Amino acid sequence: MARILPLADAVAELIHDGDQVACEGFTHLIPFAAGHEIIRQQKKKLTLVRMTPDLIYDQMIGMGVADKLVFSWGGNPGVGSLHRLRDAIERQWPSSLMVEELSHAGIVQGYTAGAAGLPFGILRGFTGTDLPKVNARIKSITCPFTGESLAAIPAIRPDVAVVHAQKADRVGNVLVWGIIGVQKEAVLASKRAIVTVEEIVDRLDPPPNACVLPSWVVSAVCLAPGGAYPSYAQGYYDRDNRFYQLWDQISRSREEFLRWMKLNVLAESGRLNFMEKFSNIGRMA
Amino acid sequence: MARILPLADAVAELIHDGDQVACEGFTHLIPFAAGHEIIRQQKKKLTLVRMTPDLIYDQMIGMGVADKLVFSWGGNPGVGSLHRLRDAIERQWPSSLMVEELSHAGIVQGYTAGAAGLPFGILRGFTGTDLPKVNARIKSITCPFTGESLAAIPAIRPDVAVVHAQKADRVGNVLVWGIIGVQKEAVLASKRAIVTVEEIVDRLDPPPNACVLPSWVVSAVCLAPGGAYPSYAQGYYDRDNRFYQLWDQISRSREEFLRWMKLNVLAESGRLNFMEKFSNIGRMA
Amino acid sequence: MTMDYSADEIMTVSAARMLRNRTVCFVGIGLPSKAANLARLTHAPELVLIYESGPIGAKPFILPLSIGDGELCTTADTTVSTAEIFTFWLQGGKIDVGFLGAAQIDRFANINTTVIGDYDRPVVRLPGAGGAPEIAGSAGEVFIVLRQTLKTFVERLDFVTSVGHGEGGGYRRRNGLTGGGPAAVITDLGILRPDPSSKELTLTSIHPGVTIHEIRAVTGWLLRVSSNLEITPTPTSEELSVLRDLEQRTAAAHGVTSV
Amino acid sequence: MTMDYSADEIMTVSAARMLRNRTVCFVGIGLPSKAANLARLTHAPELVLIYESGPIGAKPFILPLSIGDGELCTTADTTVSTAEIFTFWLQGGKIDVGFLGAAQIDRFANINTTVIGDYDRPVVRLPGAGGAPEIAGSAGEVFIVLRQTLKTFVERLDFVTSVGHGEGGGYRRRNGLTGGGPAAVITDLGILRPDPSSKELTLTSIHPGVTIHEIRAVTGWLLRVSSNLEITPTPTSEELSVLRDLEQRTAAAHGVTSV
Repeated sequence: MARILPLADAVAELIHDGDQVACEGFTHLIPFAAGHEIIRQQKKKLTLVRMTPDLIYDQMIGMGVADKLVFSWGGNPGVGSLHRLRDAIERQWPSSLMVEELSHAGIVQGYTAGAAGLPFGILRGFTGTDLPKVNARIKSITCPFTGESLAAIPAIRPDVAVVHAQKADRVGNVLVWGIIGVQKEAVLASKRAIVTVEEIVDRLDPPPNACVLPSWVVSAVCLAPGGAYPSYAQGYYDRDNRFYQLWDQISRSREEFLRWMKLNVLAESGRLNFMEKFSNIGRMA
Repeated sequence: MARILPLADAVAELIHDGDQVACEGFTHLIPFAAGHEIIRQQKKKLTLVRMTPDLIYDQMIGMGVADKLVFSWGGNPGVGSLHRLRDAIERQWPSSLMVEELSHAGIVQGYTAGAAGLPFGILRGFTGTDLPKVNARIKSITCPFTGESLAAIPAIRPDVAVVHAQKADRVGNVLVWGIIGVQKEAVLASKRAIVTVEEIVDRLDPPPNACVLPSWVVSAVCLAPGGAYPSYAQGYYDRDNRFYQLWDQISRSREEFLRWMKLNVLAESGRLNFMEKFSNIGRMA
Repeated sequence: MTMDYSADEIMTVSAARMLRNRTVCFVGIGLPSKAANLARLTHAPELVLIYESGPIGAKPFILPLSIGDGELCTTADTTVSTAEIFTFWLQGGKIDVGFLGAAQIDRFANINTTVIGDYDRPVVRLPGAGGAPEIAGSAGEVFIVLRQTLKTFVERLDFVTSVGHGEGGGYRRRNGLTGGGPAAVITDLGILRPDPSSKELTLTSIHPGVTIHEIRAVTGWLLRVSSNLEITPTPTSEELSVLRDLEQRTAAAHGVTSV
Repeated sequence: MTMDYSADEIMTVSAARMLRNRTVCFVGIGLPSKAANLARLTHAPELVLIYESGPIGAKPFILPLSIGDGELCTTADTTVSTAEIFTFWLQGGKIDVGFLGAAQIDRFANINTTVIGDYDRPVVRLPGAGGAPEIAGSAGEVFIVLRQTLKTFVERLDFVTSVGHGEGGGYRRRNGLTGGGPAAVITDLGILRPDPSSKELTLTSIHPGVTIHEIRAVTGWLLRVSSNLEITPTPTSEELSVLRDLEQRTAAAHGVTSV
């Protein structure tokens, strides 16, 4: 059963240096608060897994918590590059970053196989592309019925999944809704799971067939209102598209990046001050 | 895009003699009205597919529409045997019935592979059981990463899926909720799909992340209030557990079975009279 | 105070007692469902019940007649597709306990629910596998509940539908079965557990008033008896009254006595 | 009445015109999303838009900045998991049209969105594959929209992220790719379509005021020109005003001009 823990305690206890960590969220519900806590605690040598590494992974990589990235699309959605990710890959700053690259459908199969207790997943994919040349973990397999060749991807089984959700009840059952991405697959594929939530309520009252993570597949539920900001939480606050554009400027130079991180993430109350600049979050934080 | 059609027209146009037909429904939302229409139209040589063949398949088999059954559990849930199914297998009445047998997890993989455009699905299953001895379509496959042996099942791709749902809108989008079984997988795996519904409404207004079948994956939507009876439709009427028990008596003898079918299925207004005996349906029909 | 009880009642109560609180139990319909709900209504209020039709965390007030009654869905924490139940929850290793019935069982707790007689010309065609093979394969441990007779406890199964301990000790590990396999078989006469090394079912507890001779007379092989044979504690009056209330509510709702 | 328009505008309008009403379109973010929504707001009101984040049947009133803006979910017929999008909807063969952008494209409409330069020591690390390889593999047909320059239309890709027509005619069938592959590439200068047999991209339509010489000057190989070369019809005033309204609404919402 999930324990209701302060976020700092959950990160300290459940994420260890060297772990494979999947902070998932497909544009929606990106676990920024948890990512900032990982940075503050100066975790090291993490393998970060995610379909769509975006600003929070850019920040984590720039602050040196990761030595490997497993991903399928790394950019600032609708804006452009992730400059810290590029700096790590192109110029090894702050250190070199190993990259293991798939497509979205490939990562989907990796998580799904992990969640389903299978050693691998199969898909129609990668034929004619250069991805198998740079990722030895893309293999092929022959259908025993038709003789067709398909791609095979090994299961992804992170040590820890980190996701954000709208709400949990007091025993730790979690309700996620809206664009749910691959969060459920990532949580079920992982050995441990940290879920930050906008609020903890007496009763979840989910709609029929909702995406619910039962308490007993979650390690820790952490109250973190505004925890997805500057991403969004459907029903709570909108995506701060302006900040995503602003990040393009902040992250272009190493100095400006470090300055911003010190002020808004490392400093006592940094994240709170960051969020309070924005009225739609300020009301909830 | 789905056409809104009378059930008799949809069955006449979309189901052909010799087709592979999957009338799905896991206890809930069993498409009895559609099954009765298939019997009335005296379809022949169908291959019937279903995880849990129950009373409607017992009736269809007893009336001679099928020459093959693909299934994983064939019984009267909570009551006992399907006597017409047993009579077909044990004593070839009304004719012989080929049987292709899997487990629930095996059929799940067959439908899922069919829906996912894959030639086969994989699962941990059948090790040490006699099922592969009697079903040559259960094969094994070796994981290219770990060397583990897993079971492989060919995709199931029915000609027609037949399901019942709570409601559709006027362009044919369908909302299913409650115990949703494998209906979505069966519809997406099939070449054509007939969906009977309790009601057709102006707006579906589904809850977030609901199980919706978009109009463009459905061939025909047919208004059939009470169409799942004596199974149930969550939010509309309960399962008639008494009828399931009564069926055990009706179906034990061939004569009593045929008498009941003539009166309640083949006769003009047979099904309507059958449903009207039961007040909770009578109000809606 | 002790109350009179039937052989079926001590079987159901003994099966219910196997289930620890806060475990996750994949429940077959019939006897397993009755025992699991009795456990939930007595010593294991936080027992998580999963039914193959899709409900996770079902808390039925009356016993379902089918594996997919509406009562299971409306009382569940959520309801997922049957496909997801088998892939993510069962095969994914999230199930602590699988709870099964059987038509035939052998000395290694392998199970037949497919046919009596020859497969191609069966004497009795049984319902078939359903979810049982993969529950038996993947659940952390498995409990089996059935009445003990010469028809059910057989020297040789007519068909192996679901594997228990296969051919004996080490079989599951050698064959890559991820779950632990059968941990106990609870009958109307006693409780059998696999020997730790040979995995052969051994009588470890006998219900009060039953003799070893009686049990051996309805077992199709020479049943081993534990040197530490216990006598099954009698059902408490609380267990019996909760069970009977549950059965009465169910009968009133379905118009029949429950299975 | 004709209105002035920009090269980007005729590109977007021409791309939008490719989409027939009542087809199902898997939409990439950026230019493809803009063109697909323009189509939906003009000649193809029943166009079904699917975004890889999960929304099916999205009808955004403003253009999403990201592939998972809330606007996509709240206006959709339903929203499924990203896993389901790729397995049941894309790989399952339910998508009529895939709509992609690109950083580099070659004469057979193969695409690079991974790196400029060497993979291990890239000059520019691009975002990567995302959903593109399987959209290019499985969609019924594929449209690609990008600005035409010497940097984008190259003789040889630095990296093949997504396959168009591979090495030419027959490649897709030989290699078991289920979808039809690229049917058109729409740029700010013209429209290129694969030759029916060789599959080499051929200029089939040129935008008004653009010369063949100009197009060849920004194409990294000797571009073939159709013997039936057409001149792209100019954007209508309705198309332009709907497009500009959409861009203005979007800019007001995001605080920027759209991509």
